This record gives sequence, structure tokens and C-alpha cells, in this order.
Amino acid sequence: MYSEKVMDHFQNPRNVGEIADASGVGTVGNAKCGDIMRMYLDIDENRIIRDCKFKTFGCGAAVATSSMATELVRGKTVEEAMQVTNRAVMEALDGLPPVKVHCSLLAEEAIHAALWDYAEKNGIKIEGLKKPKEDIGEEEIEEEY
Amino acid sequence: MYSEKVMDHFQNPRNVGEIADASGVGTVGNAKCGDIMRMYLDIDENRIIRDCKFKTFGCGAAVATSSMATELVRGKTVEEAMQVTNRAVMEALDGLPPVKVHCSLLAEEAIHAALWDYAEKNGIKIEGLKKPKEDIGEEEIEEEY
Amino acid sequence: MMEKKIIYMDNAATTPVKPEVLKAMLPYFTEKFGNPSGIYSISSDNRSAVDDARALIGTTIGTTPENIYFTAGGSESDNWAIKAAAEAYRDKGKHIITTKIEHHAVLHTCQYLEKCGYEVTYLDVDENGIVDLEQLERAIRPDTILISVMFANNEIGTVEPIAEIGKIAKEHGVLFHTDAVQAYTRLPIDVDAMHIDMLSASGHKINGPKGIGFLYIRKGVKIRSFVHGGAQERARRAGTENVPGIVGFARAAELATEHMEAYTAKERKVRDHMIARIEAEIPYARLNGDRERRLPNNVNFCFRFIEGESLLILLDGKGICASSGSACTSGSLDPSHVLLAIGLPHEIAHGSLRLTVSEDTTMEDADYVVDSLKEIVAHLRDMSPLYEDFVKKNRGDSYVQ
Amino acid sequence: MMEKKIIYMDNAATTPVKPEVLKAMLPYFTEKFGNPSGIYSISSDNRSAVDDARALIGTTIGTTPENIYFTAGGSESDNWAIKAAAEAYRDKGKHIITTKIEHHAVLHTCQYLEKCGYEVTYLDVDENGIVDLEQLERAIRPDTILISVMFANNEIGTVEPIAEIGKIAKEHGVLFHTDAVQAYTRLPIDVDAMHIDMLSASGHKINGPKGIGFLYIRKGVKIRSFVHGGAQERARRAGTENVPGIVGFARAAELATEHMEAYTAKERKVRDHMIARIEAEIPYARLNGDRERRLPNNVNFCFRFIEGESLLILLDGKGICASSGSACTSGSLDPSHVLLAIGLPHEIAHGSLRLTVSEDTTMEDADYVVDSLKEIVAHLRDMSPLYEDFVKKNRGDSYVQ
Ligand SMILES: Cc1ncc(COP(=O)(O)O)c(C=O)c1O
Ligand SMILES: Cc1ncc(COP(=O)(O)O)c(C=O)c1O
Repeated sequence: MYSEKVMDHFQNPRNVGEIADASGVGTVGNAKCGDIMRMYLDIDENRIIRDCKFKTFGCGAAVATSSMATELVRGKTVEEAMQVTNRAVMEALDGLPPVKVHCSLLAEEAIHAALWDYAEKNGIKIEGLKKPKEDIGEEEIEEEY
Repeated sequence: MYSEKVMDHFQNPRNVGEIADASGVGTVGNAKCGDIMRMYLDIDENRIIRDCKFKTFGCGAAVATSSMATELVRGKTVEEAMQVTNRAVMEALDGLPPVKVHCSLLAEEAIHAALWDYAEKNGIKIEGLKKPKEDIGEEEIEEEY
Repeated sequence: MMEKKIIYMDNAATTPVKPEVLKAMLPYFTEKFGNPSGIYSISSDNRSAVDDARALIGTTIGTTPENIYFTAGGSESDNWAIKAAAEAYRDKGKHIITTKIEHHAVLHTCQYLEKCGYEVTYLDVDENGIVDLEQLERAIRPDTILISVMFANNEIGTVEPIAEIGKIAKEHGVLFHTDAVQAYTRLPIDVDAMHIDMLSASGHKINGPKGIGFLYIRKGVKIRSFVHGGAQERARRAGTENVPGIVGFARAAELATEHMEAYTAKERKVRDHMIARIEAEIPYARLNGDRERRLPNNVNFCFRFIEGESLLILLDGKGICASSGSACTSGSLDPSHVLLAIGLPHEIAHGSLRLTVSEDTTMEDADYVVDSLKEIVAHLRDMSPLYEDFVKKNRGDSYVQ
Repeated sequence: MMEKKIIYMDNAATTPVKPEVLKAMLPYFTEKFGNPSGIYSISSDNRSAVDDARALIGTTIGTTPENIYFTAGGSESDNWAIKAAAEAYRDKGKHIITTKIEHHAVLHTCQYLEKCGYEVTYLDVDENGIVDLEQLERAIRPDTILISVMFANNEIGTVEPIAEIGKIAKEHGVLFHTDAVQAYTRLPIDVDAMHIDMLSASGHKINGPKGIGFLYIRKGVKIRSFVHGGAQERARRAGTENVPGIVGFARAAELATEHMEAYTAKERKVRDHMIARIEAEIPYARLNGDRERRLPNNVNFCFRFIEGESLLILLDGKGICASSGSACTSGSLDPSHVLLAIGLPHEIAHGSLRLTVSEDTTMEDADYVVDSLKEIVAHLRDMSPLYEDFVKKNRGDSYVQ
């Protein structure tokens, strides 16, 4: 069901953990739906993401997309990180099963939520960044019947 | 599905054939239902059935009951032959499957029809004998559904 | 006692599982037994076996895997197609068209729907069992929601003009289902070219296992579940997948399709030889079904003055397995509805015999069967009052009741 | 690469066919392949094999052969019982009572009937999954035609008070169906003593083949056909009999019934050992289902702060086959309806794990699984933001989102 890349990022997730005094922290999803992702960003004065860590409660795809997302944003500027879409995460993982696409959306949102926290804390504005939704991913869940 | 006795009487039917100038001939059943039996009786002056032959169009049970019926009436008086019921034929064959019970009724009726013919030809009356029905056996055909 | 040789001539009733098919199935009983819905890796073997089987079967009728739904056999497929379509298209209308010679799985389902308030037109067939296309087209009404015509008849072997029916159905925007249980892998089938919307097939008729079948449902046809429950078969047919059955069915379909030309050529030869000999050597015998548009393995005759069951038992005594009417109706006393529909009177319909050969049937087998048949038919006629009457009448004999 | 040892702990999803069972089935694929409806002698072998199987299965639930109807599996049996009873008793009323924890084969069928104008009461269960008999009795109305309560739950293993429910149903003159797919051959069943009118079972759950099941229908219950067509199964379920499947099912039922005490005693020991170790060694774990009234082979836990699928994948990585919720709903994103029905909040219900052992599961297997589980749960909690919050909160940490 999962690609090898997904399995690899699930079984050996990169960048699991917390960052003490993170520049930004974002938590998205909800336990009711079975996925919660939390992203920690450490951003330097040049707005470069020096470090990124995550914690995730969720299925294999949720963990793998979190892991991949941290890899994709590390070393990027805040503006470049804004370009890391759910599609980019999925592609980097060689795809996801249709019922798991919402996990990649969650990963994108988690980064945005952490960036929002960073922007708020520093009183800056990031081009294209919107206040994170409280609850995401639910509308994507639709079963074929 | 059939008892050994039935199979024996079907595969080696006794008394198949015709009797030239028979004392009585009776044909019952109809081709529509898939069974026709014809019985030939040769009855002597003491009203003893000297010989009995049959021809039957029908299933295994129809042939076997005809064959057994001829065996049962041979040597009997006309009055004794009246006692050869369908039940007697069935018992002598070690039973019949439920869907085939009507064949034994047909055999009883065939004997009665031949006796009727004999009685008519000789202007005599046989106790308990009724004019043969044109069509018998249909009301017994009922499938479980 | 000598072991009697069995000559199996009832391949339309069921067929043995081929050794190659059984071999393909075996691992799935004991080792690769996992539930295809499991998340663990041993299940993925089963999942991909089912996927591969579905894809393979799709190719045998010219379609893609997602249109193939596995069922428990031909009867379930027929029931599903007809009942679920009736339900799904109820708003459009409640009229169904079928024929008088369908298998009971279709006929009894239609009769059931009649009790539920649907109206069913049962089309006549001609003396060879062929549906009249004009009558079919005239029968279509604005409230007609389904046409169900079998691909080939199981008793008399007649092959219906399926592509033409598909065309008519399409032109009138009516759903078209065909029961291809007998035709599948014996005749080329292309669901797109023939405009077939739903098609039923069964494993045990093609040297696959019993208890497995499929229903092809064209994408877009909105019929729903027949068996509700789990999400198997794209949530349209619940129940843990019968993996060995599915694998065996696919392997059987693969073999039969691969060798269709060779196998059916062999069958045709034996079939035609038997038909020719019976017609030449047994008097008062009538071939049932169309001579040309005929299943390659079907021989069906009526022998006048005799009755089918006694014929079958005596053939069995000689080691020959044959049938009269369709297997599932034995136990019934009515003559075959198919033979009545092609216009035979009851007494003749009672004397029918179906011999269905396989690619393994030899000419020697065929000759042995015809020789036995000659003998048995003569014996039964000797015992038959109908034959007696007929002979006496022809002789101008005075005594005929 | 070393061949990894597989520890199969998903026997509630499906089971391997036992060698004895396969052995019993084999002749019916290739040699004794005849259609049981055939008139010739090779069919009588098959007919009597089916008769014997039916009789044997009858004895396993305390009834006579004529009340056993073979189907394609548990889902078909459930669908048949409920839909056909609903139809047959429509004149009496259109109200059905079932529970919130039934298998989807029952639940989705009931939901379908709701769309057809029936009214369904879904009974609550207590925190251990047990139906409240008083609530059940209060739910019965003059128009109630059917009560369907499962014998034992497939996820949490809870065994329902079936005899008591049967008594209530009988007193109120309401038909009682039970889905015994999980309980069959694991718990003693007597349909008369328990007043069960219909009972569903499935072959592949008891080391028999997939694609075969039965529905017990008490004589006198007037439900009719589900699959219309041929006269098989006393004209109530059409389709050429799946003879190898039937024979295998009966053999599996025979073995399991014969050894019920010994097998379930072994299972109970392993089950209880696992439950005890998990409760002692893994914190924040909750046993789901009743501790006493429980299937002998079922272990079901929720582990807080983690999610079931990731647990399953990591267990699979260690060669352990397990499931979360029921197998047929994997692919669905909702947590198990059963866990929600026993009152668990969504986030806890997401972290469930079902381990179902067999009589072949050893204590070493059990220990290996618990050891692996400890490690994996700890690893996933390390990764879990919910666990992080929980720990910080307990520490009185300031930073909690
Ligand atoms: C309680 C219960 N009922 C019904 C079923 C369905 O059985 P089958 O998969 O044989 O259709 C299952 C198994 O999935 C079950 O556990
Ligand atoms: C034309 C036709 N349709 C349907 C069926 C039913 O198939 P099954 O026995 O697999 O249910 C048969 C065979 O009996 C058949 O010949």
C-alpha cells in the first residue's frame, strides 16, 4: 500500500523531537480524525530554517509526510519554505494512496502553522501565509461507496 | 435416488410387451406429464390373471412401478388384483422418492383401467372398480418452494 | 468387478478443475491464507493475487479490472445484476425485457421482481431458440430499464445475436445485461464492441472452482451492493474475498482463453460428428438449437416416444454422464421451459438429451456414446406405448386406442 | 537476508485452512467434481458429501440437516437473514432491533433497510460491550419483526447474553437472528435451548475455506430465497453447490467442535497471559471488551497517545500480523464504531490493537509479541505530540499548547 520511500520515512523518521525555545511551533489536525502534527522551527536572523523537528500522532503516512516535510524545509528560507506544498511532499515520497492524501495537506499546514507562530512572535508578515485553520483535512475524507 | 429394487425393475423390467387379443387393456397418464402406462391382462374363465404385460413411456420410477405391478397381479384373481394399491407397489419396491409417488398411483390406475376394459367387454361388474379417470397424477405434482 | 470407464458428457452442468488450476489455488489455502484487507505484508500477496486475477479476467472480455466484481457464482451474478439494476433505475421505470429461454437464475429473479411490482416482457424465440430482434425493439418502452438476454443457452446451445441486441439497447438508452455463463471463454466476448453493460460468468463451467463467479459492471452503471457489509469489491459486494477461488477462476479463464481456438475446434469436430451420426442412425430424432449459431460443445436431441430420465439412467449404466434439461431443475417434473419455448409439444420435450463435450472428449468416446444411445433408444421404444401406437398407425393396424 | 518468522495474531480476520481440511476437499476439485444435481452415479458421491456435511454442521449447533443452508460466507448469511426476514414479515411490521456493535454485514444491511422504509433501533452497549436486556425488551414494539444481536463481537471479543435474548425474543414472538461468525466452534451453541431462529457462520474463520458459510433457519421461519434460480438448498439459495467448500467447512467444523475444550483452553491461557503482561508492563493501556464474557482468543487494547495503523506497520516489521478495528474496514479513516459504542473518545479509539490467537499460538510467541509491543508503543509515544503534552502537563510544565 505504501511506497518504499513512505515506509522508509515511517520506519526511520528524520528529525523527530522538540526544539527548546523554537522560533515557531505549529500544531494542526485533531485527535478525533486520528492525525496530529506538531512542527518546531529554528529560524536564524536571515530567515533561514536552521532546524526543524516534528512530533506526530497518526498513521504511517502522517509520520512519513511529517518527516519528509522537515527534510524539505530545512536549510530553506522562510519564503522558500512557503513553496513546499503538499504536492511536493507527496512527490518526494513517490506518492500516497488516495485515502492518505490528506496527510500531506496536514504536513503543509503544519509548516504554515509554525511559520505563522514565528511571524506573530516577530511581528513580521510572510507573503501568502494565512492564519492556520483550526481543523483541516476533514473535507478530503470521502469514501467511495 | 432410487432404491436397488427400483433400479432392478427399471433396468430389467419384467413382463414388457403386448398380449394379442388381451382380455383387457388399459392406458393411463398422458404424454404431457411425461408418463403413459399401458397394461394388458389375460384373464381366464375363473377370473384369474394368467398373464399381464405392460408398455410404459416415462421415467425410471414409471417403468419400475409398471414392472412391479405386473408381477403383483399375475396369478391373482380379479378381486385380489383390486387390492394391489399404489402403496403395495411402493412397498414392494422399497419405496420411491417423494416426487415419484405419482408413478405408483399411475400403476394402480393402469391395472384398474385394464380391469375396467375387461369388465366392460364381458358385461360384468367388479366390486369397487370405478371408471378410469382420463388424466391422473397431476394433482400430486407439487414442488416445494 | 471391473472399474467402469466414465465418459463425462455433462460439461455444461459443471467441469472438473484442471490440475494447473488447482496448483495455482493450493498455496492460498494454507500458506498465503491472509485476509487481503490486512495491513501486514502477508496480506499484500493475497491482495496482489486478487488484483492480478481481476486484471486478467478483465482482459478476457476486453475491459479493465475495476469493472470486474467477484461473486459466488453465476446465479449470484444474475441476481445481483437484475435486482440491483431494478432497484437503482426504479425512478426511470419498472419494465424489464428478457426471454423465455433464460436460465432459472434470471427467470426466477424476474418472476420475483414481478411480485414486487415490476413488469417483465418474456420474449419469444424461434424454433432454433433465437430471439427476434424486431420483437425485442418493439418491446422497448419509455419505462424499460433493463434488457437481459443470455449469450448462449445452456440447454440447446443456441448463441444469441448479442452484438445486435447491445446495439439496440444502446440506441434506446436501456441497460443491457447478458448471462454469459455458458459462452464465457467458449466464444469471443468484447463488452465494449458488443455494448454489454453487465455480464455474468461462473468459474465451475470453465474448469475453474465452484463457488466463484464474476459480474462485469460497466463503469457508470449505477447499480449498488447486493451483499452489504465490508468494503470489499469496491464496497459493492461484501465478504472476505475467496482468494483461492479467485486465483483458480483467473487461471482457468487464462487457460481457456489462450486455447479458445484449439479447444473449441476440437469440440466442434466431436460435436458435429455426434450430431451427424445420431441424425443418420437414430430415427425420429430432432436436433434442438441452431445448427450454426451453436455452442461448440453442445449436442441436444429429442428422441420421440421415449422419456429423458430413463434414457439418462440407462446411459449412466454404461458409464455415460449426460443430462436432460438443465441440471438444477432435475427433481422437477415439468419438461424444460426452453424446449417448450422453441415450440416442442410436451411429450417430445420430455424426451430430450443434452450431451456437452470438452476438448478432452475423443472420437472414440463420441462413438461409444452414440452406439450406446442407439441401443438404449431402441430398447426404450420397444417398451413405449407411444411408439407402439405410432408403429401400428403407420402399419394401418386396426387396434390403436 | 534471513527469512523472518511470521507470528499470525489475526485469527479473527481469517485463518489458514488446516491440512486435514484441505485433504478432505481435494478429491472434490478434480475427481469427484460432478454437479450434485446430476442424475448419474458420479453425482451421488457429491450429493451424499453435501448431505453428510449438512448433517454434521447441524449437529454442531444442535439441529437437523434440513435447517442448514449453505451460503458464500458470513456476509451473505447476514444479508440473507435480515433482508429476507424483513421482506417476509413486512405485513407484521417494519421495525428491526439490532446493536451498535454489529459487524458491518449487519449494520450496513440495516442501514439499507432504513432507506427502504424500515425502522431500526440500534441498541447501546455498556462500557464492556454488553447489551442491556431491559433496554432490549423495552425496544420491542408490536411492529418489531426481527432482533439481530451478534453472538460475540469480532473486535473486542465480548460475548452477548444470547440465551437471555432468545428467551425475550420468544416471549414476544419476535424472530431472533444472531451473527455467530466469531463464536461458532469457539463457544457451545444450541439453537433450540437458546431460542435462536437464524444463525450466521463462516468457513474461513474456523480453519475452513473462504467463500463458504451457512445460515441456520429454524423450520417454520418463512423467509424465502436471497439468490433466486435453481432448486439448490431446498430452492432457497440457487447456484451450483460449492462442494469442496462445503466439505471443507464441515471438516473444519468437525475438528473445531471435537477439540473445542482443548483448543479454547489453550487459547485462554495465552490470551490471559498477554492481557496480564500488557496491563502490568505498558502504561496507559486499556483492555477493551468484557474480561470474563470474552472470546477465548481475543486480546484488544487501546494504547493512549498513539495511533493504530502505525502500530500495526511497526508490528508487521517484526513479523507480527495484527489488526486494528475490523479488517474489512481498513482503508476507512473513522475509528472503529465498536470502540465508539463502548464510550471511548475518538483519539483513544484510534489507538486500538486487536490480537487474536489460535490454539497453535505458543507462550513464546505471546511473549515476543508483548516485548515488541512495549518497544513500539514507547517509540511511538516518543514521537507523539499528545504524549508530549500529557507528560508536560503532569510535570506541571509551563509550555503546553
Ligand atoms: C462477526 C462477523 N460477521 C460477519 C463477518 C463476515 O464474514 P465473511 O467475511 O465470511 O463474509 C465477519 C468477518 O469478517 C465477522 O467477524
Ligand atoms: C446459463 C447459466 N446461467 C447461470 C447458471 C448458474 O451458475 P452457477 O451454478 O454458477 O450459479 C448456469 C449454470 O447452472 C447457466 O448455465
